[in-house]
Amino acid sequence: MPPLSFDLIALQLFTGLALGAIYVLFAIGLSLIFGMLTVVNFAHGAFYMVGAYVGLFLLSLGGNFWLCLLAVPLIVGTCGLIVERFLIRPLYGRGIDYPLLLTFGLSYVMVELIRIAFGKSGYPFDTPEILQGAVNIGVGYFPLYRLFVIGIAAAVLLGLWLFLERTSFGLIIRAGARDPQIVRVLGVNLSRIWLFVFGIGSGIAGLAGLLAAPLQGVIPEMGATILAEAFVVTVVGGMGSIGGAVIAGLLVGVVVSMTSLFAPEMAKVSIFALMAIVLLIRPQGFFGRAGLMS
Amino acid sequence: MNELSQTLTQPVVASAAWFEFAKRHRAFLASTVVLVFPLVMPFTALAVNILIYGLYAVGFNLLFGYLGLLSFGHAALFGTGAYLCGIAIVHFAWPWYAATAMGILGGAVMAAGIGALAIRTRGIYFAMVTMALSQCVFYLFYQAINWTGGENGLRGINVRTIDIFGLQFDFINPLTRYYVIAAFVILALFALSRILASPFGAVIEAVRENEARARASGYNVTLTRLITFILSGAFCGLAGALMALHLSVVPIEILHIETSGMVVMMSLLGGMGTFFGPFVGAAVFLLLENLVSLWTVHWQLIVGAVFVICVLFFPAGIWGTILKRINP
Amino acid sequence: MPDIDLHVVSPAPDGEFGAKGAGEAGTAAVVANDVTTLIRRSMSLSLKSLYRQGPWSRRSDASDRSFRKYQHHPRRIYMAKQTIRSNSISRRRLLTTASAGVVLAASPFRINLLQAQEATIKVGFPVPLTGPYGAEAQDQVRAAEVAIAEFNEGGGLNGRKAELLVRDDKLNPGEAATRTLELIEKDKVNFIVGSLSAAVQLAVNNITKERQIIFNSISQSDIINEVSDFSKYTFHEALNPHLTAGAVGRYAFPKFGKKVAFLTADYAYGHEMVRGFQEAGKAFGVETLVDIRHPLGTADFSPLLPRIQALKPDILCIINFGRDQQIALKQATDFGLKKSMKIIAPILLYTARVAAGPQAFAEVIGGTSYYWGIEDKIPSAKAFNDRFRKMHAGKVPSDYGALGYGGVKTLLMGAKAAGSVEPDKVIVAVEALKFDYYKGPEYYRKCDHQAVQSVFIIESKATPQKGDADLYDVIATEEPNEKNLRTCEALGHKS
Amino acid sequence: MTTLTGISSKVILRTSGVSKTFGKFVALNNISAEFSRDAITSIIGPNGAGKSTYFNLLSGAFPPSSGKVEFEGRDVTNVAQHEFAHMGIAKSFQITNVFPLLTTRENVRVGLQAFVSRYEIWRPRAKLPGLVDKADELLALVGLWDRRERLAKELAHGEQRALEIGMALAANPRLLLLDEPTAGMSPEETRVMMDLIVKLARERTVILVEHKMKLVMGISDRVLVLHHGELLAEGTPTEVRQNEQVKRVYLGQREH
Repeated sequence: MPPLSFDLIALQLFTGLALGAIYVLFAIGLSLIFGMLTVVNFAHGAFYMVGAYVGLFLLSLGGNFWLCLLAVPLIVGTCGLIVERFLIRPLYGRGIDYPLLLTFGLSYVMVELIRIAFGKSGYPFDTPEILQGAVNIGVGYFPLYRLFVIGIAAAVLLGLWLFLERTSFGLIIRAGARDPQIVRVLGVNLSRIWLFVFGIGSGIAGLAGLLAAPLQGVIPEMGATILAEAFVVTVVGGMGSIGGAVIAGLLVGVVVSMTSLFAPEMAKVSIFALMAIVLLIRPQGFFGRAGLMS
Repeated sequence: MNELSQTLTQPVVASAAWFEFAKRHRAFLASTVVLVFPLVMPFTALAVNILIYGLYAVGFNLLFGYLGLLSFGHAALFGTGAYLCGIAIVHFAWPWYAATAMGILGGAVMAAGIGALAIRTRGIYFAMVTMALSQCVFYLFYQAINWTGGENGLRGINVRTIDIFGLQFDFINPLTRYYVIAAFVILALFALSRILASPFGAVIEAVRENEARARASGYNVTLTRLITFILSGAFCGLAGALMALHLSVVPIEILHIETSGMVVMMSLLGGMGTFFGPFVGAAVFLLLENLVSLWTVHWQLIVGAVFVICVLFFPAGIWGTILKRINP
Repeated sequence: MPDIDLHVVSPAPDGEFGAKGAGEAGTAAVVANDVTTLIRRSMSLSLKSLYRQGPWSRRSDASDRSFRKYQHHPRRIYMAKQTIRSNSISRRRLLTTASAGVVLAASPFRINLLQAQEATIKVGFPVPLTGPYGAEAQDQVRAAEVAIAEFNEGGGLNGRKAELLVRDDKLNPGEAATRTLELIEKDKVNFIVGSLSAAVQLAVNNITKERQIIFNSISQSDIINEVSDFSKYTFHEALNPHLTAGAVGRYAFPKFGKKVAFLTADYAYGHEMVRGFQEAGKAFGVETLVDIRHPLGTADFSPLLPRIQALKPDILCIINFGRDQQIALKQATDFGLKKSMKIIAPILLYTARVAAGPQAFAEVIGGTSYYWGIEDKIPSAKAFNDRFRKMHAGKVPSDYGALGYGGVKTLLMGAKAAGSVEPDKVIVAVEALKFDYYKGPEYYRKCDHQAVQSVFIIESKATPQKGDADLYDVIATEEPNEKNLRTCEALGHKS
Repeated sequence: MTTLTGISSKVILRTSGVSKTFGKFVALNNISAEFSRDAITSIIGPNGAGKSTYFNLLSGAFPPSSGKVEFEGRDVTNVAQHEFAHMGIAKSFQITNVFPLLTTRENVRVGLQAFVSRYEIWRPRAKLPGLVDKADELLALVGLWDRRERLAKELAHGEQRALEIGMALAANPRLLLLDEPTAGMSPEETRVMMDLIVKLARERTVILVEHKMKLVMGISDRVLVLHHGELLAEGTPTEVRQNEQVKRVYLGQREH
């Protein structure tokens, strides 16, 4: 074991938060879509991956990273709109398994399309020039880009929060997540809301993919790993709960980070063990409603 | 008028009678198909794979199709069966039949373990918890390198000859291997047929149809689910054990999440809740994968697209749709 | 049908039907088998014609020199048709067998007849065309095609040409095992060469040794040399972790320091590499500060890096493969680790460096079995590269690609030397080969059939100067030496 | 265990101070009541009075937050739902609850089977003696015999409610709990159902939750009135009808 100093643990904690920031961005869309549409979106990882590739493509056309931060969520979000409108909408009312299975198959298709377009092996994705290098955060040096990721995640969360809390559209979404029937009774056109929510969710997933690209590079399979982990995040946080996704995302990041310090080979299994434990104690997750799925 | 309606209904009645006959003798018909199957397949090892994955899907279908519980962690049951069968042969030099029994038992015990933890949750949560637990099982076997070979997989499950009632069969010969494995699959199908026709089979249907009503009628829904999960585990365990015997290796990928996803695809493709649907699904899936991958490396595109189309337009699956046509 | 003792029939490597054991007692069984085969053929003809050696089967005749044409679609279909036509021979033979089955089966003439009709030498080639190492696998296929073409141009084995049957193993040992069974049982291949992971090669090996088919593995593993997995049908053209890690260690430890931290993928390949480094390090008094093992497929190494930074090692040895390696190197660079320590890796891949870009790999030192740049010093490498460039649009072969060439080439040359494809004869011939086909002198050690070969130490260039393929500097060469391998005794062999 | 005194006792079911809260909402507050054997007792009250919650506590769908439920002298407060059928308590649901994709006969047969065989996986179910005959008998009783081959989902609404009662009878219960058995029925169907309930009550105890007060007054031996989760009144139909409080909160409301 290395000497365990306060600094090391603090740095590790910070690393965990940066890791968690990506989980949060990814899981928040997953959770939003589930809470609102009761669709377990297995293609969410594919949207994440597409986000990274769209970024790569835009950069190769001469765009810059900042432009990508805006364009990628819009483009991926549009893909999401198309998927919801033409593939998922016909399945409403057929039971919860069908959208799940459809998106599962869809993720195969999307990954393979990317492979055809961009090839099987990955691409490097350079960290934007001014975000390169590390800064001293008091307890040690920390890569600047990771701080940036935490910042962007916080900004997106803030934006989403304002949107949900302060706009009438957001109000409908929140009400819909709590009780779709009431919203329907109120005469709101739910299918438009659903379409929109799916778009937002996929757009944020695309953004998460873009943000992860400079950290991990870009390959067609990049969505698969994070999908399984993000399921853990949403389940631990409570399916459909946005606050739950945030807290659980950060928690999972920190748990992975801390396990990595003490027993790195257990880092992956720790996520799933965490989930199993949480579910056994509190089957609906931290903020989930009991009996949601009954 | 009367005549007209008669001529109209005649073929339907006839096909229904044929259907009834087929239904009653489904085990026999299945056996016949199984017998000629390897002769029409591109190669025997693929035919064996279809049988084994079909059996795996049958086990899964018992839970998903008949009971209505979607599990995303069935790889744990399939893989445990394979590993325990392999370990019994490699590390304990057990005879093949004892090792196969060990595989069945292993699948059932693993199902009991996962089931005891997961059965309390419902719907999507059940899918998630089974997925998470099967990931834990993956790491368990992955880390037990001395027993399982870890990432390298378990090798040396070499069964050269198989003794059945004093007869010796050359297990290296592809056709012999096929028929020996087919015999097990037929036995398993027979067992499944019995289970579905048994009083417990009626309980499974009742729970799927209406949980609250089943409970009020005096059935312990949780226990029914657990038993079904264990039975499903036994079938999957057998499939796993046969896979170990067939390939003579157990790769760690057998416990991978993709192995869980694959069986979901196969069942849905074939038709969940139908007796032979899982086999049809396994056959279509594997044939498609094999055929397409001969012509393009992008086979996943085709397989994924076929699956999406199936979900959208043929929710009853291939076999389910055929059944509906015959017997509306 | 009474008394059909099925176990007599076993597919023999030569000829379509079991010549082996087809004595008096087995006659009925042989006939039965023939008839079954006949039924199978006739019933599955349509399906099979689709399967029959699809586009992945590439016969490299001198007359078919423009290989690139195969990649065009119409050509593919043409190829498929051609192979079907060649199969009509075997169909006609089957009809003969059916009509005069008993007579033929009973007579020793049958065996001669079948042998006289022996077609090509078939080399099965299971590699992961789909999946993360598809690029490497495709390069392996290209290189293997070079070996086949050279063999056929050289007149083959007394006029018998070779053909390559490529199968996609999807990097999954289960799929690889199935494909190997297909190659052996249906295609009746003579040799199998291939695999791109330890697990896949061990799975393939387990099947081939059961069926007494020669298998030449072209990816790394220590275990395949060990007595538990080895059989005399097993050859290992690739380097093994012990040799690779040892060579890199012997180069790096005296130069950069004795305090070493390991960041290792948690599986056999990683563990074997660490062991290799540590064995080599004993001579230099190397101290292992930490061996951090990360799960395979880790997407974020950042939680591991602060700890390494805090330990202040001289050398950080990053032992993983493919995408794990790319991400680990990238993130180590981002965390600024290169400023305070030297990063080494047992293997630096050509394709991985292309995929990751120069920045992450810059100044990292590692080993390789082949880098095209050695052609300046090694004539055989120059010849191989030139041939490869000519056949594949000016591309240069990658490290794993070159292994595909070496693996196929050695077996074919062994067959040529033996004058036969009979496994036992080929084994003896290959054991006796001392060759220099593409990377300098090589031979197979007798006890474990490990290729004794040189290891090249390379350093990744921060800024490539001579075009896209200019990735590495070859900074040292460790010459072939059995002493650098684990001893035969250590592997469990009897000397 | 059911004690002898329990069986012979006049009281078949007793709740002592049961309450049920959902989060902060108090659905039922401290209700103590006794139900007599071989009588029809009706639980009535306006919407949101807590009738269904009380019914669910009686039938064991969920346990009370506090208090005790006793059946024939035995504490059944925390007994699992599926045990109720085996103790001799059967129920029908407020919302129609049958096995939609099984035939009418199979619906009842499954109900009967619970008392013969639940976990046998090998013997064919067709070999269980007498179940089909018994099922047909029950179907005849509830007037569905000629519909026995139909899928349950194909039955008319009233028929499905009758089927549910048939399934409840399969448990051969000493206590039959019915939750708004005539909900959504036409007047004609309602009349048939009421006749059936009276017929059934000759051999067993019936507890009935009903929204329509008029309907039950004629057939009930005793009536309980719930309001805002409290027990407002209790007594014979006549007593209840004359109760001032009941008039105010219940009848008054109905006359809106």
